[in-house]
Amino acid sequence: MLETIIRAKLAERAPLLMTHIVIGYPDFDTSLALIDAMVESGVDLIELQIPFSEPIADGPVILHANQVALEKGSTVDRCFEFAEHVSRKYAVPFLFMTYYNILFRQGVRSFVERARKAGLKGMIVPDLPPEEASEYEAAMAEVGLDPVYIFAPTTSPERMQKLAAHAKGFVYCVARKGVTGSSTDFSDELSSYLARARAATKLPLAVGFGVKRKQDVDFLQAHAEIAVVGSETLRVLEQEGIARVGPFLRGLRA
Amino acid sequence: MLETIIRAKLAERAPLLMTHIVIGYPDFDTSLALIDAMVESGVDLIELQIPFSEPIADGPVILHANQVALEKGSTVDRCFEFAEHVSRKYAVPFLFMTYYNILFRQGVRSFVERARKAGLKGMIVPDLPPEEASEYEAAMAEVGLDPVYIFAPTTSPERMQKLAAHAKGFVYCVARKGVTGSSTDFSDELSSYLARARAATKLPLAVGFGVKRKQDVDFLQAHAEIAVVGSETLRVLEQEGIARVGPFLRGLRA
Amino acid sequence: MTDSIRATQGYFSQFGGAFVPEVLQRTFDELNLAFETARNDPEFWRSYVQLMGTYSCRPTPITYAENLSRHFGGAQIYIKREDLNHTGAHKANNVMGQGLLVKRMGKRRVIAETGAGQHGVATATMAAKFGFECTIYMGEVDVARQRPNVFWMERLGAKVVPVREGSRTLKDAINEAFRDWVSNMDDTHYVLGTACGPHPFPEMVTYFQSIIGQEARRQIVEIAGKLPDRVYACVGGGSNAMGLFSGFLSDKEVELVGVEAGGKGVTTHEHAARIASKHGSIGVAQGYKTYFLQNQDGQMNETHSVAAGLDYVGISPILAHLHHTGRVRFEAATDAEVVEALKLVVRKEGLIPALESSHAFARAFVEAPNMPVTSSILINQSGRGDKDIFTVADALHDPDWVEFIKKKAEAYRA
Amino acid sequence: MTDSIRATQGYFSQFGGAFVPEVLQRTFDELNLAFETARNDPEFWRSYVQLMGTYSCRPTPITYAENLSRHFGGAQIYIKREDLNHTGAHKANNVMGQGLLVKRMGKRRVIAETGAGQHGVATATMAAKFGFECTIYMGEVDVARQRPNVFWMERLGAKVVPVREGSRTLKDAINEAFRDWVSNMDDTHYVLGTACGPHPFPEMVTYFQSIIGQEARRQIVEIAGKLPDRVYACVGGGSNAMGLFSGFLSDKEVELVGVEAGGKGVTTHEHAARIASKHGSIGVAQGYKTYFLQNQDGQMNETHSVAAGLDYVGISPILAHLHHTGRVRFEAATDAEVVEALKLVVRKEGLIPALESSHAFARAFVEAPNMPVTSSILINQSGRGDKDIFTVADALHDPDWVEFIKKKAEAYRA
Ligand SMILES: Cc1ncc(COP(=O)(O)O)c(C=O)c1O
Ligand SMILES: Cc1ncc(COP(=O)(O)O)c(C=O)c1O
Repeated sequence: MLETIIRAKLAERAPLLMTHIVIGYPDFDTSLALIDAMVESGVDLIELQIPFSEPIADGPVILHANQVALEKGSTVDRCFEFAEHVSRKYAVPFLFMTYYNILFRQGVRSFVERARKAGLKGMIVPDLPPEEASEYEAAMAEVGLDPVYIFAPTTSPERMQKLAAHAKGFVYCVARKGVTGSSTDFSDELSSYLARARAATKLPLAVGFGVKRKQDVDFLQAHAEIAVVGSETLRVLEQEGIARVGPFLRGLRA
Repeated sequence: MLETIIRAKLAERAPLLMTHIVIGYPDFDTSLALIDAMVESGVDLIELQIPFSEPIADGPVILHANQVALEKGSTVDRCFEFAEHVSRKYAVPFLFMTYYNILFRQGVRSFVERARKAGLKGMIVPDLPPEEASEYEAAMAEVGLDPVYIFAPTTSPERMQKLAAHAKGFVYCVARKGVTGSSTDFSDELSSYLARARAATKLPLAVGFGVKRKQDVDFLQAHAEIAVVGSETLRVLEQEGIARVGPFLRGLRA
Repeated sequence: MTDSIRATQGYFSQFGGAFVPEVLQRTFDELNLAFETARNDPEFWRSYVQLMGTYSCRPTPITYAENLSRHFGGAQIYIKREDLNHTGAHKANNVMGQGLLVKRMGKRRVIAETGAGQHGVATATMAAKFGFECTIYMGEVDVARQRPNVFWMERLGAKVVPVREGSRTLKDAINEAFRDWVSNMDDTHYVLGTACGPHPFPEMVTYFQSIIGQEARRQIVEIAGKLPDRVYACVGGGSNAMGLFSGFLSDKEVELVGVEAGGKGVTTHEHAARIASKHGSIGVAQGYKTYFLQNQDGQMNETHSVAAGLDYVGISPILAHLHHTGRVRFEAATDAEVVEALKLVVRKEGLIPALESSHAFARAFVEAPNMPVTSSILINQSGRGDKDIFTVADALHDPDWVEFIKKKAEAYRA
Repeated sequence: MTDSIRATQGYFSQFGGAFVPEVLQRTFDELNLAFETARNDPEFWRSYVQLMGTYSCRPTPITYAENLSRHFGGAQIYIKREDLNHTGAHKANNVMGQGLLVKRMGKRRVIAETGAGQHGVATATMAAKFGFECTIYMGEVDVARQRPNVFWMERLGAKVVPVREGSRTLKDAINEAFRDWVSNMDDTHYVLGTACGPHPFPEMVTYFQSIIGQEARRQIVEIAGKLPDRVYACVGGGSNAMGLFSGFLSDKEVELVGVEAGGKGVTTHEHAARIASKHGSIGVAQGYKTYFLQNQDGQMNETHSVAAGLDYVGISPILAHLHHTGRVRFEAATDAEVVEALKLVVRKEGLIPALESSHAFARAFVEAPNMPVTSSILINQSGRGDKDIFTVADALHDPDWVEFIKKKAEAYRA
């Protein structure tokens, strides 16, 4: 149903904005304040990352956030409580983002079940390719949550087809090679890659990794439905303070 | 002629006493003072050691003396001057004791020649076995100096015979294994070794290594003609001062 | 190598797999293809054996430990001498093999993680020989305790990057290496140092290390006249163990014993025994599924070992599989037992095993006395202990060494 | 070994001999007899080769230095890998051989001098393996600059005695060893570490080290298809050089080059070039006749080299002889050239030669560029440079290393 929600929102404005937090970073209160700011700023979707000790797909900024969150006691249970709290409080759709071991340890089936009860709409698991995901997909389908899959610039058209066949809700296109947080040049290369993505799936496309400025978002308007802002929000928080987060987010589509 | 001198002295007293200095240790004046004290104490023969940088047959005490003497500038030339001076001054027979390289570097022939001119009577070269000594023996014979050879407790009767055939003046019996300066027990073992030595040669026997006390000298009376006091004199000098050297030497035969 | 060690769809029963970010999928497809092609080309293995025979000194010998055997009065003790490899450990086998593969793939840069520093030195050495650019990721803690290896890596032209994230040891170095790889996979190959990580690494590293077992089986039969009753190897990630074990897997009468780092004791939480302690559980991290030391949430625990090379949260999925099938028995040796074992080996045989390898000796010494003198055991001396001089000197509280270091430092201050 | 290397009455033309105190004559008679008997017993050499093949990793390989050859664009460069020996240098060959001889002679204690510490470690290792008591004499200066080796010697159970006499380096350690020997010859054998000293040592050490040349000649012909044009070895006492050269002595077309320690330059007096400088002259010391660095009185001079193992006043009488016959050409390499050569070898080939061995490389690198690409040279990497980390780190002024040592020292102070 994520797709339906997205399509509805797209009728009003495009591109949509998806933001991201690491639950419990820098602490739970601030995490909450961040969500408030995001919602007030009209953000359309929010990724809630459950911290993991080995986040291989994340760069320095989010890696650091994961570690601090864990030190601050961001257990899986508290992450569920937090997720339930915010999804009750706000209408905006929330997704879990985390690494597979977090699901695996809880038991994939029960983790997914809990996630649905907590009111989440979908999940992004960057280290879980469809080849390893049968149990996960079955459970997600059963409880009615959308497994979001990822395209990379290195993904062949054939593989995009395959991934699309497994994906629900939308497809997350990482804008470039590398990890989260480093910068991307929004170039023709990117457009042609997104064109390939578009050709491979009817699902909405979300583009993340390195979205920092209004120009980036504007560039994406022509190629994708959703602009994803991750590390940059954390950077603003850390360097300019929570008060600047709202203005920063609003500025992206002003 | 060393032998003749020794036999003559033996007519008066036995055993004879041979002492030893390292030329230039602790300095030339003290070396001179040592000779004076030795002569005054009625010493019968004196070894003048020309210092060498690698005295493998010497123990800590004399090794140290060699090094200090070299640092104090005890060159071969100065050693010859010193030897000439004392042999002119005193009737007591002097012998050179040194390692082969000192001769070799000067040229064996010319070294021996100089030694005779300087008034020495013989030479002891602990690292020169007869197998390596043909040039040395020829030169010594030519100028009329006596090559003194060494017996050790490890020397077989056959080899003693051989050494005796090369030796002149007297045979130097090292009382035990090891290097100069450590102590020896004057035991039956020693007597039987000296008996073997006696059987191998008609030459007078000098016994050195570890002769320290009157008892040692008394013990030797029955087995040898000459008691050799080496390191112990240096020990007395270093620990009790030059003034005690005379009394110490006189005490050995009092 | 023995075909018994082949994954089915990347798995060894339930262990292994390839849990990698989408951006690396193509790189892994290429790697799988390159490895398969190489493995099916007999010329490749020949060129590998040839390289190891001229650049390192393979076959490494088996040494009969006469004095230790007499000392314990039990099993006859034989030692496979991987310490005689160039760079001083079995790590060279895997690294040189992957070097040949990198040449085939036409890449120009290699990266690697390192714990003890042995794999880093081996990789830097391979890079120098093959003319590759080289970056080594090493936990800050390990940089400190293995400085001599860092010094040589830099001389060899490698860039050594201290990893300050997480527990700042091996696992974090692996994460950093992956982060580098997802950005530079086009011209860069990640030379994983042990039989862990996403498929095909466990299988590929085992393939190269199997040269140990191939030689050892032939040698021991020749020297001892029969197969050993037990074979011991220390287990960090599992590469030296898999390398040696692979030669005896199908000899059911040979018991295979893997020795993990018992640290301060498997009842404490300061160890790295994923299987030989009660604290390990199955999980998925660093791209593969195996036993990890993790909490109920699935967060990795800090581990401890006097041997940096064993100080790791995961274990080869192939060994996890062989644990389940019961083919390999797992034990742990504590830091204290290990230091004692090392001292004994040095004193009795004039051999200096690495602290890692000393784990295998420590366990063997517990069991050998209770075995008949007609029985025999084979221990893998995976590396030499020279590199551990700082650790060993500290463990033995050598006062002269301390004095020496102080003097050195003063001289530097002056 | 090639019979061309046999003394006539202990002499090689005018060099050699046995200038030993009478008390040692019998010991030398026994040693000569034991050695002769062993040499005439084919079983002895077989047991020696067997020991070196199982305890060390002989035959050590020859490595083709492809990168260095390309770098210099001249002669093809091949390297004999004595660094792969157990304990890290060719010293192991001589020591293990003498160990077998000591067993035959039924003695229970061994003593040795050591400069770099390599021979000391090798001897202590042999003693541990054969169960002999062991005392190592080492110049105080060398104890300081080779601490890691001292540490391992002590772990191996050896008593290390710092020699405070004379210049407190190798030659003084030899004197001290002789002083020990003349007191304890009944149960003690003096394991002289190089092809020097009284007959039969130069010949005996060469006999054991000739295993290097025997292997090398066979290997190079096999690998390069022909004999090398030139063969390079560093020369301290001369054992690794004689070991390698002995394999090519009768191949007149092969030029043999011995490289001495040029220290701060052969025009200064801070070097150890007995033949390649104008300062050497024939003399007799430490029991044999050869070229020494001595003054007109015959007193030995102090020598200098960045490589402790080359820092010695004398040279093998066999090499002095081969210098006179013109069979061996002598050159010197300075400390500075040597450190540069070491850095280059590490960077280009991933090999870490000892500072001693680096002298051979340094000279070869001067000559190789001027030789045709069709020509080939063989360099003896007599040992590995790990042991030199302190010296090399200092020579390269590595700031991280300095920091590391300072931190270590502070930790110890705490
Ligand atoms: C000498 C040595 N042995 C063993 C190991 C452990 O690794 P593995 O279990 O992959 O053999 C290491 C790792 O650095 C090592 O250096
Ligand atoms: C590695 C190495 N090479 C060479 C030498 C010099 O000795 P030799 O000239 O006898 O080979 C030494 C001496 O310690 C050494 O350690």
